[in-house]
Amino acid sequence: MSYLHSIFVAPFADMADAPDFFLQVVWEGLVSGVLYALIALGFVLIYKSSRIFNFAQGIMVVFAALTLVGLHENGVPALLAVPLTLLVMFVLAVGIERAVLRPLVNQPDIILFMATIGITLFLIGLGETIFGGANKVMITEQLGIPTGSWVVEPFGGFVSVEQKDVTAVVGAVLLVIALLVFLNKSKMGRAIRALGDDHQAALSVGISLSTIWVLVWFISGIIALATGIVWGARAGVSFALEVIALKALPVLMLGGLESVTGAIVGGLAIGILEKVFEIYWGQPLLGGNTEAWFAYMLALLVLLVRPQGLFGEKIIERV
Amino acid sequence: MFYRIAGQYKTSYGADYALFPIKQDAWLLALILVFAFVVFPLTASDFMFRALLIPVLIYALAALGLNILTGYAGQLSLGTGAFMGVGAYACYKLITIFPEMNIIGAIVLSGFFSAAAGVAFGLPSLRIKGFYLAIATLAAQFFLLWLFQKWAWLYNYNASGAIQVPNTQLFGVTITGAQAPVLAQYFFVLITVCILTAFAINITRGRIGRTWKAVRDMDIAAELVGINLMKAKLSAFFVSSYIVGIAGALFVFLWRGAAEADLFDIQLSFRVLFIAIIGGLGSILGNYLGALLIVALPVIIGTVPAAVGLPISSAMVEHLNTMIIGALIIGFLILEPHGLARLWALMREKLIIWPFPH
Amino acid sequence: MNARPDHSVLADQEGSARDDLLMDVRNVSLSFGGVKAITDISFDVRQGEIRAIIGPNGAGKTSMLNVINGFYTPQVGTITFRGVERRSMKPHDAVRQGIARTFQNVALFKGMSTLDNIMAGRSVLMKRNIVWQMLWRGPALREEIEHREKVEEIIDFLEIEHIRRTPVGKLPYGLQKRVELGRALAMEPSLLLLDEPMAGMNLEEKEDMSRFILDVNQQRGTTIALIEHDMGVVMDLSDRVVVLDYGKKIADGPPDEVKNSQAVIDAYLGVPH
Amino acid sequence: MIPNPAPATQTVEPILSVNNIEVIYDHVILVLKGVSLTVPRGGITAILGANGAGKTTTLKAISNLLHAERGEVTKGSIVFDGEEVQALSSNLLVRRGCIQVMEGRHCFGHLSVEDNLMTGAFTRKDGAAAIKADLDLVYDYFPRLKVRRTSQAGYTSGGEQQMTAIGRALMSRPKMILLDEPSMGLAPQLVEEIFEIVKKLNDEQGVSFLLAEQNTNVALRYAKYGYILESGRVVLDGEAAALRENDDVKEFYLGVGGEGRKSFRDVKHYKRRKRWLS
Amino acid sequence: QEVLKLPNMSYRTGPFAATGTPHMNGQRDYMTMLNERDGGIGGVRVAFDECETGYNTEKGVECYEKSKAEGALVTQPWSTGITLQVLPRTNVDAIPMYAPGYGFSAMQDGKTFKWAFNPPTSYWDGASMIMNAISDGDLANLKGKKVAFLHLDHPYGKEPLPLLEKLAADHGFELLPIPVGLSEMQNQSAQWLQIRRERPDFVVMWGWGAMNAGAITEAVKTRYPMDQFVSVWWGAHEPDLKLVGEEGKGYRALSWNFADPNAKLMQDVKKHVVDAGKSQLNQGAGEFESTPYQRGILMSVILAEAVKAAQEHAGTKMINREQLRWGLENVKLDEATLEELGATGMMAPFSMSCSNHTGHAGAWMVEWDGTKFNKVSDLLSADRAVIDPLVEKAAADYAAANQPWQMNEECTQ
Ligand SMILES: Nc1ncnc2c1ncn2[C@@H]1O[C@H](COP(=O)(O)OP(=O)(O)OP(=O)(O)O)[C@@H](O)[C@H]1O
Ligand SMILES: Nc1ncnc2c1ncn2[C@@H]1O[C@H](COP(=O)(O)OP(=O)(O)OP(=O)(O)O)[C@@H](O)[C@H]1O
Ligand SMILES: [Mg+2]
Ligand SMILES: [Mg+2]
Repeated sequence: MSYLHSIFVAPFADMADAPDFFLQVVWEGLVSGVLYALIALGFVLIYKSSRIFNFAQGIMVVFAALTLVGLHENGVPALLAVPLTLLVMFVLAVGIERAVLRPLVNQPDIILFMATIGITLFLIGLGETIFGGANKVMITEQLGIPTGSWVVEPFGGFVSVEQKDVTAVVGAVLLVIALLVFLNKSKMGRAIRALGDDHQAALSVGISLSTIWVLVWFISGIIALATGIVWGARAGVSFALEVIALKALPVLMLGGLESVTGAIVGGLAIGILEKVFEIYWGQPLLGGNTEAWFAYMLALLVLLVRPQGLFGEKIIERV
Repeated sequence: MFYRIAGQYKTSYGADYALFPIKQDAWLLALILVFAFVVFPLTASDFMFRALLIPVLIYALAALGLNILTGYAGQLSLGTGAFMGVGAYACYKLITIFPEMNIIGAIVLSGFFSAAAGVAFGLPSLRIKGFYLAIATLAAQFFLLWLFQKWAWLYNYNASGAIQVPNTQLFGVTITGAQAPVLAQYFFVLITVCILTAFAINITRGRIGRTWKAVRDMDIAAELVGINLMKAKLSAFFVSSYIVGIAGALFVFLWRGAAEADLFDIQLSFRVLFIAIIGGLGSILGNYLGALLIVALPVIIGTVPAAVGLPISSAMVEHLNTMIIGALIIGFLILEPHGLARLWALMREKLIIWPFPH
Repeated sequence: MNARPDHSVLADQEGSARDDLLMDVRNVSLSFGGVKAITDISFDVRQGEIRAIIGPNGAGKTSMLNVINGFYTPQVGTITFRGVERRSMKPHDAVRQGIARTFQNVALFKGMSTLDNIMAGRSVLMKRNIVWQMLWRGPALREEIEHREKVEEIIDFLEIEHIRRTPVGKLPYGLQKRVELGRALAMEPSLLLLDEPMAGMNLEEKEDMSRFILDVNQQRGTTIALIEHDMGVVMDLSDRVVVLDYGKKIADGPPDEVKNSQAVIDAYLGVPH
Repeated sequence: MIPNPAPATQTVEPILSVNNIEVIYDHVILVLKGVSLTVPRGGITAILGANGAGKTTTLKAISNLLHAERGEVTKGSIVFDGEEVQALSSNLLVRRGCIQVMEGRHCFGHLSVEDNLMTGAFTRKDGAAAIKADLDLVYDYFPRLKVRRTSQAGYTSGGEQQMTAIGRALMSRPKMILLDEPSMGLAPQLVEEIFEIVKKLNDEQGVSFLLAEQNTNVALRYAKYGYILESGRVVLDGEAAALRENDDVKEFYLGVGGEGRKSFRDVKHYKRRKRWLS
Repeated sequence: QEVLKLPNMSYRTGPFAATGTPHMNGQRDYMTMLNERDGGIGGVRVAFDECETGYNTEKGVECYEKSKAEGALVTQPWSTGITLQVLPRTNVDAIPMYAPGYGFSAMQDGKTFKWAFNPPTSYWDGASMIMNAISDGDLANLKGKKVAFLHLDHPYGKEPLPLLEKLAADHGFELLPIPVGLSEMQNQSAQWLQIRRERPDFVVMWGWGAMNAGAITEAVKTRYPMDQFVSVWWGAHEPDLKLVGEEGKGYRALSWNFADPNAKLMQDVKKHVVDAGKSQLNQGAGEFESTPYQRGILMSVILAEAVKAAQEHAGTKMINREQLRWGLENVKLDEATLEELGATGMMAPFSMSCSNHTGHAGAWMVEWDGTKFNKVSDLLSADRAVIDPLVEKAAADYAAANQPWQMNEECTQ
């Protein structure tokens, strides 16, 4: 009985008790959610265009952030380092297309998935060789990102909101809008979707795989850099960041692998829910750290109801 | 020239089911077994056993388990590490609760625990497909790992949260724990792996194996030819997780000697997946080749710079190693997406028709 | 062993219950969202006959087969098979009851050899449990060999000995269709549904296929429902033809009758054949 | 119905010539063993042959799609419109005006029928209006597609998918179309219609065609020239009219023996050696 | 040519490289310095090979086997996880295991753990000193208070729990363990939200790698009072604090060493190694002056002293494993030796014996003033009366679980 009480009543009482704290929890969740969504966006773009489940998205985030900071450490002014990093990401996209995707065209999904894990390892090795394994500090101020924090004081408590988090949220929104426009306005958008369905047929109608893939991977690279800046500003830049990428997986599944909307909704939902669950149920009842699995279980439950995720394309089953 | 198949006839279907329709293959296997059972034990050093042979065998076994699920039944799993963990913790609990229990019994039983976990997390596969299914296995991976950490009963409330393998004996020889001679451990692992491999070969070439492959290739069609998808998928999860669980028990008991929960993290799952894919999905042989490549190669590469006297720091070796492994994975996938086993099969085919090119 | 039904006599008893009725489709309707694939269709299949289903593309022929073997559940209507009436069932139950089929877009198990594909068709008939399978001794091996013999008969019958061990994904289309037929036959069905078995075949292969179909029908007494666009084949092989057009039935009867029906010519044939 | 046979004199350089190519899959499986053929500018040429003869492989070699299947051309050359095909990517090839309709439909399952058609116009640069006009033209050819315009291609019927695939190729305004089994799975009246479209495009716009077809009857009625492929080799070629009169072709491909068309019920189980093999 | 093989397991890659690397640089540089300045120890050069583990126990086992095969005199596992992993093996293989400042606290019991050493202080010592410090020397002051224990969810982080639990039970304060998983090290918002809700009177941190930086930034963000935030020695890592600068003022860490770049020892290292370009340290980042780097130097100092002692005792320059074990048991780093080494004030003097494999040197509280750490306490010492019985029990349990276990029967102290 008391157990039921602690599951169904106490958490809500807690929320009502300290609404400022609740708001803080939601805000924290929202900010992580934005980051999950950003990583997931990179995934979605690549998945849409090639059915490649790009495991390397996480490491691309680290790589982009490290390049940026690394360049700056070597005396490149911050505002020049950004375009230079983008150039590096472009070269990376071209390289990946040439060396990995082109030879593996039309292979089964799992092979391509594996290849992206290969890319991940390669980039980790490369990144560590070049930049070393140490933690680095994101050049937040140099990039003109405000670092202070605002404290709002509702309900007699306080909610502290970091300005860089706000910047992150705003930046993410802009990025997403740009992406949606790109995908829906252009014939590229259609070609990207076609490519995902059938490589060979896409080739046969003259869609240039290389161009699209380079483009898509480059855009993912841009998203990776944005993510890297935002996340790096929160937690420093190091290879430990790579594990965050795993969080993007449930986000994707929840939202649907090929849906931009899904990535955003999924990201925010998971970010907020896992935080709320952890604070109000996980810590008091389950010994904490439930964030390690909550997102996956949530996604699993949703998939049981909708096997293609909330916004994913229905899996075609016809004979 | 060595692969002449002319003159080898079969006169019954039974003979056609022989494992090696071509004699040369049987000889090759015999040769390998002689190496495994006689030559290595006579020549290899402790380091060879502990850093190469035993882990290669155990990883190959884990990959074999995964391969049944992913390669034969077509269900992608990213939770192998956690299922290995279930096997290991189950074995640990069995041994500590029933200290009298024979280690073989404990290992055999522990497989059932991971098989049960596998089936539980396999249930969603009836509805969820492809990469989406990966989420179910990821959920298993992270949830179980969390459980290994939080459920102190699992590690007997040990302060450090780690499990420590006790010394156990089999026929008067210490077989697990720090006291165990490495040769005994090697043989134990080798024999277990051989037996399970034989079982796996038999299952995969019979009716059950066929239903798995049918589900993998086209599950709708499989259903329409009368295969019960639920049975097929769940049996694949069962058998696969069973083998994976045993591999996990061996992993900790016959090799590592101690383990904390993080050992069974997603990296382990990925490593096993690498082995299965690089070796060749849907092949038994591939697991061994893959394990050699993924487990042994880094060890060997790691010793090269020192051996040739290159003044590279250990960290740099490690970085380069990571890079090389990444590049190798991509390289092998490009060379032969179906894995080393297929590469070998093609070579063999060429040998058979040698010296003609086609 | 099985005399061809004399359809000139049977034709006029259309619709009435007969004791050699194998399957009776009653008022079936099926739609997907807004698309009405099948609208209120009734027809029957008699024991031992070859029943053709024809109609323009998108008429709902394949959907009809999907309804029959339980892959789709119709919104309205029932199907009575061997006297048992039902609306929905699991496809693998359909197999158990003796309905096997081939597919319009070849649905073979691409990574498996011809032999394995056909053996997979016998999965329902095999029983040995996993322990025996694991040991590959005694009952499991005996069972395997027993079924293998049956399968080899089918392979001989379809003249595909030479591709026994080839992964079917690598076979040319025509052979794939043959293997698919083999897989369906391996289920030992009493009703065989064939969805465009001769699409993409040249004349010689069509002749072979016709022969196989007739042999199956005559020697094994298997009832066959057949979708085909080659009118030559349909006219020559079938006992009765049902014609669908955009989900509606527009004709049903013996081939000669159907062939000359104006509605059929307009909707399907274009010119009299 | 039967098109008037075109005059056989072609002095102009052919639009496509395939010279003695060999194709190997997976590094070991030799499939084409020296195939040569030409398609004259504005011609309709048919490749006939049994299953597995290598028709599809030939077409894929021409449109450079083999590497996606781990196949490669190891010998010989293919020249399209004066350019080595091997040097062009498949996307450049489409830009040059050579497009393939693949065997087995290969529609983009998740795209709507109309989006499928629009992907065909991917390489075009002549503006939305021209593309729209062509779209209407395709709908004119295949009214059924207009009805199913918004459905996901993956859910349409086999024939509808076939129409989509052909329509998609037309959308690129090609100079040359490689058609792989266009009639497969189509209702009889539609088969005629498709070949009529072929003829019309050929007559009116001078589009050249290379078609691999099992329906020999129709193919030889519309084609001007034909090649017969058996096990990766060209065993017979000639003017379509002449081929129609060839005894073996008659017997094996057209199904008319001495006494006219024989019934499928009466075919016997025996194999006669084809004369060209002896 | 004969060398003393004293390899180290290192991790200059992975999420723990940030704190690992400076320590390992220090260890390496001291050995290099000995080679450069003195031609090794007792005239025999030291081979200080590193084997990269990435803090991964699996790699650790491989490294252990490799160094064992190569004839290493000692194994330095550099992770509590790896320590636990190889501990039973070293006992069978008869290889001294040297885990300075980390490892399994019960290793202090030299009778049970004949081959394992964790000088100069153990985690339980550390925990005890921290609790003494925050209670101003009297644990009774903590009664009714709440102490959050923010730790890495790993054998290392869990190590002090038994002692803390005992102290909590004995002295009536509430202990709130807050684990941080490996994947959450950089994003501890959940943990710090919990801290904000629970309002503990103190937060004691047992972190490593990227976790420390994450915790410190979160603490600032949550506006947790810095003077109630205390870390074990691994949290005395300047770069982590530089992230927050002034806002980290008041943060304290217990450290068994104190950085003194001007000490003679450090100047020797600078002269022979750093300035000679033989070091891997990052001079630009001020690593030379940092606490972790100098701690690394001291780790090697202790080992080198053990080798020296062994050489003298055995009368041979080329000692073996058993002799090194004796040397470790007889390390005597008194004030005089420290003076002689030029390390006065850099660490507290201590000595080991066959029954005491930890030495229990004291430690100091150091406090961040916005730019650097300052010593803010006298030399602290642990409460042996509480720790020793716990050690005894843990050691006995360990031996029992690992039957048959080789005890050091000769040690009669
Ligand atoms: N990817 C592949 N790998 C290996 N062999 C292949 C592959 N694709 C085709 N083949 C083989 O090449 C030969 C020719 O095949 P192709 O598809 O070109 O024949 P086709 O004449 O088009 O036949 P169909 O009329 O059935 O379409 C066949 O024997 C086939 O088995
Ligand atoms: N699962 C489905 N979802 C949506 N629409 C469907 C589905 N299955 C079939 N349809 C639609 O139903 C109609 C009938 O399809 P069906 O496949 O039965 O045609 P068919 O008669 O077999 O044609 P064809 O000769 O071209 O194969 C088509 O318009 C098709 O698009
Ligand atoms: Mg159909
Ligand atoms: Mg073909």
